[in-house]
Amino acid sequence: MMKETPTKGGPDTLSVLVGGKAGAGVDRSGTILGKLLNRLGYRTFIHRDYPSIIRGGHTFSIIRAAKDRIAAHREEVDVILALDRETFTLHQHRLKEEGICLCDAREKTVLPHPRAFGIPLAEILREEKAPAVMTNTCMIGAFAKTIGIDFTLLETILRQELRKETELNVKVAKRGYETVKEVLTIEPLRQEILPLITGNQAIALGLVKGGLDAYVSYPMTPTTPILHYLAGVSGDFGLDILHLENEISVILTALGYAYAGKRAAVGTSGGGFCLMTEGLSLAGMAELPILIVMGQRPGPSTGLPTYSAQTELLFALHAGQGEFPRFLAAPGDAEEAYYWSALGLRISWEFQIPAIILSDKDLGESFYNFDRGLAGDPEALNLLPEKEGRNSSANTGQDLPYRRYTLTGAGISPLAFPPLAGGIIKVNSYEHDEAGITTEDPRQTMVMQEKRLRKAEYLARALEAVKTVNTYEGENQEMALLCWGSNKGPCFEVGRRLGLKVIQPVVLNPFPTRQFQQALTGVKKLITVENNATAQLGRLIRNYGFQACGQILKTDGRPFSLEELEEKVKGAIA
Amino acid sequence: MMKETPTKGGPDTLSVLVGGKAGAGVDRSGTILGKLLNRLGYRTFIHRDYPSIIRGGHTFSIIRAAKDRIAAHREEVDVILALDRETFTLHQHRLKEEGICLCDAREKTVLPHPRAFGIPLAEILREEKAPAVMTNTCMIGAFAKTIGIDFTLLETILRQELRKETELNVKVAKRGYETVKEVLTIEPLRQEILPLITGNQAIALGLVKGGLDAYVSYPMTPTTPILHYLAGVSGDFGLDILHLENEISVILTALGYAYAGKRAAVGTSGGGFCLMTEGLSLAGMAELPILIVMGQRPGPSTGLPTYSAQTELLFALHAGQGEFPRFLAAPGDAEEAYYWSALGLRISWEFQIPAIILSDKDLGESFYNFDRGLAGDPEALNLLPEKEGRNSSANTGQDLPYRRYTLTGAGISPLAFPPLAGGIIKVNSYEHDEAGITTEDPRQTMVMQEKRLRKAEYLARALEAVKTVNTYEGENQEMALLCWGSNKGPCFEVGRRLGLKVIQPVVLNPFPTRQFQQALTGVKKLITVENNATAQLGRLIRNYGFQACGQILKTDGRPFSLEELEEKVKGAIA
Amino acid sequence: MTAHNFETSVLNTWCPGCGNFPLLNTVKTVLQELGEGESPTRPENLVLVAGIGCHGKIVDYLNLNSFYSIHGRVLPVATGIKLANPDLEVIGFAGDGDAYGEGLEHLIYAAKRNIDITVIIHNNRVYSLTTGQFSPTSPLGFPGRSTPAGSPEPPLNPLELLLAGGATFLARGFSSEPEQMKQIFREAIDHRGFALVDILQVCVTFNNLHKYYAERVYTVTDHDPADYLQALNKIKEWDYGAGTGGAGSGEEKERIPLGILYKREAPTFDRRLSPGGGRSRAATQEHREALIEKILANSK
Amino acid sequence: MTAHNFETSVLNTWCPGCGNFPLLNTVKTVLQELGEGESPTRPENLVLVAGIGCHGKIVDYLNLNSFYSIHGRVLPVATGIKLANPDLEVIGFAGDGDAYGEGLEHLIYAAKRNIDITVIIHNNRVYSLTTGQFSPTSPLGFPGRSTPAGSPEPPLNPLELLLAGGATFLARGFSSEPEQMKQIFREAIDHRGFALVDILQVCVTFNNLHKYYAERVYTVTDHDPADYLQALNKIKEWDYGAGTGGAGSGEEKERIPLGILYKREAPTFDRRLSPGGGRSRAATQEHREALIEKILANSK
Ligand SMILES: Cc1ncc(C[n+]2csc(CCOP(=O)(O)OP(=O)(O)O)c2C)c(N)n1
Ligand SMILES: Cc1ncc(C[n+]2csc(CCOP(=O)(O)OP(=O)(O)O)c2C)c(N)n1
Ligand code: SF4
Ligand code: SF4
Ligand SMILES: [Mg+2]
Ligand SMILES: [Mg+2]
Repeated sequence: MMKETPTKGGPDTLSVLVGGKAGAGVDRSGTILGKLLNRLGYRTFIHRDYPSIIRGGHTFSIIRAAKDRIAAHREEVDVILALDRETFTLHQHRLKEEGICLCDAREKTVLPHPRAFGIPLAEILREEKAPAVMTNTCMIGAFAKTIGIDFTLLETILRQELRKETELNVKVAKRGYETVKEVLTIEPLRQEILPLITGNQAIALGLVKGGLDAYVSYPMTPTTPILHYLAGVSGDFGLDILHLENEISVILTALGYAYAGKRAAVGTSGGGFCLMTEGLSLAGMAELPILIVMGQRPGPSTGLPTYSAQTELLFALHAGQGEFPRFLAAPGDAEEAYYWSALGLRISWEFQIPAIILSDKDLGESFYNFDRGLAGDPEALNLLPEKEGRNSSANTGQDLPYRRYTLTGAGISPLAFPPLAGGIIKVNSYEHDEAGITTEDPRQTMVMQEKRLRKAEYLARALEAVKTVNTYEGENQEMALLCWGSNKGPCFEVGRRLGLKVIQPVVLNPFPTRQFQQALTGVKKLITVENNATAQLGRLIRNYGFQACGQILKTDGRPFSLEELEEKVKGAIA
Repeated sequence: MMKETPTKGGPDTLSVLVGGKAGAGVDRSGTILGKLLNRLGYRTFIHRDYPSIIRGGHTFSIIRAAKDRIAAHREEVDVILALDRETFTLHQHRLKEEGICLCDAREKTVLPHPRAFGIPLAEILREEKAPAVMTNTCMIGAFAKTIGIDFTLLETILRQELRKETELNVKVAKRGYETVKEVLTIEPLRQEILPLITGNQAIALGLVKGGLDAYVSYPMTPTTPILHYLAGVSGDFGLDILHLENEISVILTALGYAYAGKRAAVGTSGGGFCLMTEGLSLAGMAELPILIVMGQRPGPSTGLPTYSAQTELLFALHAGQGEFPRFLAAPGDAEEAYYWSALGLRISWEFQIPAIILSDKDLGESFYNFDRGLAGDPEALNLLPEKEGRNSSANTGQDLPYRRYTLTGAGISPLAFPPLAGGIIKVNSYEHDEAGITTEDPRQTMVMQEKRLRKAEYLARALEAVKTVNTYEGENQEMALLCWGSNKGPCFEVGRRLGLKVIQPVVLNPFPTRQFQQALTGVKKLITVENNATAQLGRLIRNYGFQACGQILKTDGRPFSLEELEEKVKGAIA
Repeated sequence: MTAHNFETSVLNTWCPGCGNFPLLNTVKTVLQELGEGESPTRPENLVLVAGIGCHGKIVDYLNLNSFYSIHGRVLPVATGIKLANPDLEVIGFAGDGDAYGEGLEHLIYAAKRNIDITVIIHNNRVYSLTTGQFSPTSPLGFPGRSTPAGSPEPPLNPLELLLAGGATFLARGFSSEPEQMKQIFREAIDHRGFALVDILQVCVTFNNLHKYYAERVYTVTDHDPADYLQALNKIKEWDYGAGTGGAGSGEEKERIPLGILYKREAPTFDRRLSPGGGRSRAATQEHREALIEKILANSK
Repeated sequence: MTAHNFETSVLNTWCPGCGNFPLLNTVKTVLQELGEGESPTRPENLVLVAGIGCHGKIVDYLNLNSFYSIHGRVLPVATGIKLANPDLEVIGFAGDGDAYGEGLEHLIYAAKRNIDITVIIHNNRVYSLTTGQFSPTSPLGFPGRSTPAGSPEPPLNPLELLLAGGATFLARGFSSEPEQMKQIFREAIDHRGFALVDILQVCVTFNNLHKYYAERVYTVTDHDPADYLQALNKIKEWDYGAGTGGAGSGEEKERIPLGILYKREAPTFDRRLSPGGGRSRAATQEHREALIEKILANSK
């Protein structure tokens, strides 16, 4: 609002909620509103809440703009754009006292709110012969005016975002714009305007950056958008996009790609991941690279398909029979999603191990600003010093005969692909010798198991060179919040507000023990904040000799709002 | 041997190794030899080692007989029955100095061993027009004579074990019997003769005891014998035995049985378990009872199909998306296999949760004595006091309408089955309300998740009433071995020999914290003994605040022999 | 006894105009009438099994026993229920992604085994709940969200596949023809053995083929569903857009036969399982425990 | 260049007399000859994929590129390899339990998509490596170890199923007729598209049908594999023991046709994937990275 509420972390400029029935374009409205505020130079974040319903259920987005980097939503909002009455009923408690509500003129009389502005939406649409779905465009027009945005900016964004019936949309927006007057002024900020993308898009771009050749998938919320996105740009990037018959086929086909030397990634959620676990174990044994994007949502089973959770950490760490190294990172925002997807793919190929990017619905489907500078260069890290057997080119430089599982110091064998003139490449799901031939010999078995597990040690060492544990250094260094994944946003912001330290391990396997230890220096009280019922990260760190003494858990599928988390943290540290 | 080697734990009477090519009847010979010694009143154990080959690979069994209860094999043997030369070559190092070796007369000249006895096997077979596979029967005959067993006892056992061509077998055995003379005398022992059964058979019988209606499976070593066994006795027991198209179908079909009120169990190994994890999660959400026998073998992936491992503890504990309670027991011998399979099935039904019996190839396929008295009564335990909502009968006694997920104190809802006159039974993989109708409501989600997780607490409490952690109280109470599953046998015997305490938790989830704590009383040094590379139990106990300070791990697929384990333990405690 | 109320109070969230509405209504009528005939099937003896997709919601809307299964797994669940209690009338509702994609194998095995259940496929030829990807029966070139440039594979003809798999009852309906659906559903449920009904269910949001179908469908007449070759011909008459390069390309108007296309009698799995394989169920727990002791005694 | 040695020094552990021996030898000959023709396929361009079962061991015995996959998953692996590099000649070896049971769905989808690979099924009609259970193609009533009283379900006719699934090349061979296998394998490999060869492979240990087959098999002559109906007839001529109540019941002597039963040309998946869907591969990593920056710049 105009009179900004100064907060410790920087002024919160505006929180806008747009809501309506599924299918009414709420999501698209959220994006347009977000871009609008983003273009004014604000740091923007969009939280999206929608049910597993194609039409009719209630859905809403909260667009938040602030001066500083944010990645969380507030409970409280300044503006409600109510595409239907239910939106107002469900969310009116969020509206600040001085907040405003835009609604259809016919609802105006019904909504008892003093600052409700009725827009003659139906009338305008009728006059413009516009379909009902343009209600939201019209309302966005009105909103732009209310907060004093120049129509040309809105028009630019509309033209960018609405590729169908663009002219009519612009017209309808203009009509909405003209129905109201400026209520408050949002001053543009003089700072760099950053891209605004979803976590899923960041993952997709990261994979391409990491050298992706093929994305293989079967649709499953919340990773389906990666499939859609990459399918859309596959022509430009020269990617194979395969939507196959089921998740078993997905991972096995991807492993076929890997065998033939092409970098493949797959994406799924819990149920599909279950079906991939046998292939995951095969990747472990055959030493085939593969990257799995595993998007969490509340379970067990089908659960709440379109909501969020952090319940698969331990499952992902232990999935698949037998013991084999895997890389697992849980990025906390778009830059991390990009960086670790790219680096994860590289790691998978350098170490010939499966890599898992553990995402969740909130990370995947929220919009985040993307700061190139913060994202870092996923190619900067030298994963393995040459002499220790770094060798992932087809030209193995070795004397023939080629042996796929040649024993080396780091356990990493030369990786070649067919056709290899004069060489034979055998991979095997059975225990095998260096040439890839089946064995049941006890000594051979031990040697090969050690070989594979050795790679984890080298990987852990290599990862020492990059930041695997993020911290926010609050004034109070004795009290710390522990978080992972999409909880980074709320925790960092609450930590900043309350002056607490915040610790967020991004890499969860191999566990960055040293960096975690270092982050804990001076911390007396560690509170884990997680979207699950059993504090999975809290349990995991016990394996490495650390312990959280408090836990703030949430299991309703919704992310922490800042207010909610702040209150709980205050309670926990009291 | 005649001059028994007295050991602390009781005299080891005899260790016999029989070996030959896969398909030559080695396995059957082992059983006959075991029964022979068992009938003399000895406690008997048979370890079986065979490759994943139908014909031709080397396979052997070690039959061990002792005065006291045993469940482990020795490296050293007294007798080798070499069905082929390779057997002698591979195992001669095991033969005690005063040991003997029976072989084909033609090999006699080749085998340089002073106490090798050549039996004219080929000659006898030719004369009796017996097929080559009867070589082993002939050799068993000779063996019986060498150790002074009355032929009538052998004949009884042969008639019991060999249902095909019985007469010819007996004749051939007799001919073998007559070719040699008594070399040493095994005196019968005057103690009760106990049944000698495999762990798999014990599991199968336990399931029937627990009220099994249907066993649904897809063959996979090492649990295939359960399928075979139950298929064979299904007519007598009135069981449905289903061998379906794959493991996904197996678990889902079993859940269909559960919904309709029939107790179903499934059996598999790592790869098949992977495919069942999605169904496991469904069982968690829909609160459908199911018992899974999960037989471990070395992985990752296809690995060593016919050998043994303990690598799936953490996978089994965390498998399936979302968080839900599960029961998991890892029995250590036949009695425990029987008891916990029966009780596991009961628990699964009383608490409407999945139960996992974590077995392994050594537990499943070794022969153990079965002591009725030790096995205990799986029905004795009162799992839930009536007032807390114990209710698993169709007649719910509630006022209609029936609601499948009625909230109760213990989280356990009345369980009814169709047809329920006047009532409707809805189960659901989505999050749901009490009636089983899909919901995405945040509060409802939390309430139902808590309801399900509450059952674990009540289960943990109920299990306080039974022994979930076994201990062997050695003289040295400060030094303890920690083990699970089939390592019970070797650890208890080595513990006894070295006077160390041994702790074996049988129930691993819900973790029996109190009993484990109690078992640890006075223990200063805890060494975990496991057949895996990462000390999975050692890691698990850290979650509950305990810690092992040493580990003895074995990853070659073979069980610890007593000598091997003893040496390692000595090293570890030195 | 008061009449059973088939309705639940659950808010229906299918899109207005969705073909699932007439399908639901028809099912409701048929099941209601089932309870009224000469040898009535009481509502409590009905069990519905659903997969995950828009179609699956049908079980939330029917006040009947139901098992809302996971994606692709209607068939094994239905199989388990039927085998556990053959007196139950088990009806499965699955999507095309669900039954012809994710879990196709189970469908073929249900046909092979002739499990005595009825399965209704809400074949909208698209993945709806996941917002519009091509499905196993989408025409070649379908521009779904995972295949914006057109799906690169021809569709399956599920009826042809199941005929080859051994199904004993195969029919096709159209969601805009409730009367015919009703007849088909009735006969499918009456059929002793595995009955599959492929319903061309219009998805107005992601694949609105209402007009396309309306112009092409016809009901088979003079058709002997017991005649394998006639059945095969009818089944192959329309190929789900395998060769057309997309439904609605309109080059030539294919005809889409509706009705009961194939039907034969064969022993059902539950009856085949009985004779040799146990299932006596007479075996009391006491009897079993005595037997356990006997087995142990003989294992010495 | 010296000739490639196709042998490995691995000890062969198949049972003496197993039908896998002639199969292996024939494959070896065919692959050897492939390297000698006019446009030879070099050994390094061959990739073998195997499932888990006795059959799978074949890849240990051949000194060629191979991917020893997991049970039931020959097809997706082979698909991935072929799509990743269409220049490779990919040949799958699967068991009947493997391909018609555990992983049947993948097989049908490989046919549907017309993936340009060859799959050879070691159809011994039993699960051998797991010591003798009935399989998807065991005759009704087969007394396997999981069905001692006889299997309660009729077999699938895999060729009929795959014909319905859209396969473009279907053939049947017999492990005791190596010359014919050789011809079939050659043509199957030559075929542009999905080729499935069902080999009646004798398992001497668990299902010795050598005599049974020898008395019944014949090679199709005067047969036009391009004619769908002729193909269907030949394929249905023998039903794998669906109605006989068990192979070898001997009541009447069925005839078992061998040879190439069906064959047609159709676009392969890799070619269909190309036009719209990317695969330009021309896209260099530099180009891609520039594009990423452009996309980001446009996301403001
Ligand atoms: C194992 C698994 N994979 C993916 C999904 C996600 N999913 C839910 S519904 C659906 C497709 C639905 O398509 P269809 O079966 O045709 O049903 P419709 O929505 O069209 O009725 C998918 C892929 C899932 N729930 N489980
Ligand atoms: C997921 C999974 N389930 C079960 C098994 C165990 N298994 C190994 S081979 C086999 C059956 C082999 O039969 P088939 O495919 O016909 O091959 P054959 O041995 O007859 O050549 C099975 C069930 C496995 N390896 N993986
Ligand atoms: S998306 Fe399609 S199938 Fe789903 S409810 Fe809407 S119209 Fe019906
Ligand atoms: S068991 Fe059968 S298939 Fe396997 S090697 Fe022996 S004969 Fe061949
Ligand atoms: Mg559909
Ligand atoms: Mg087979």
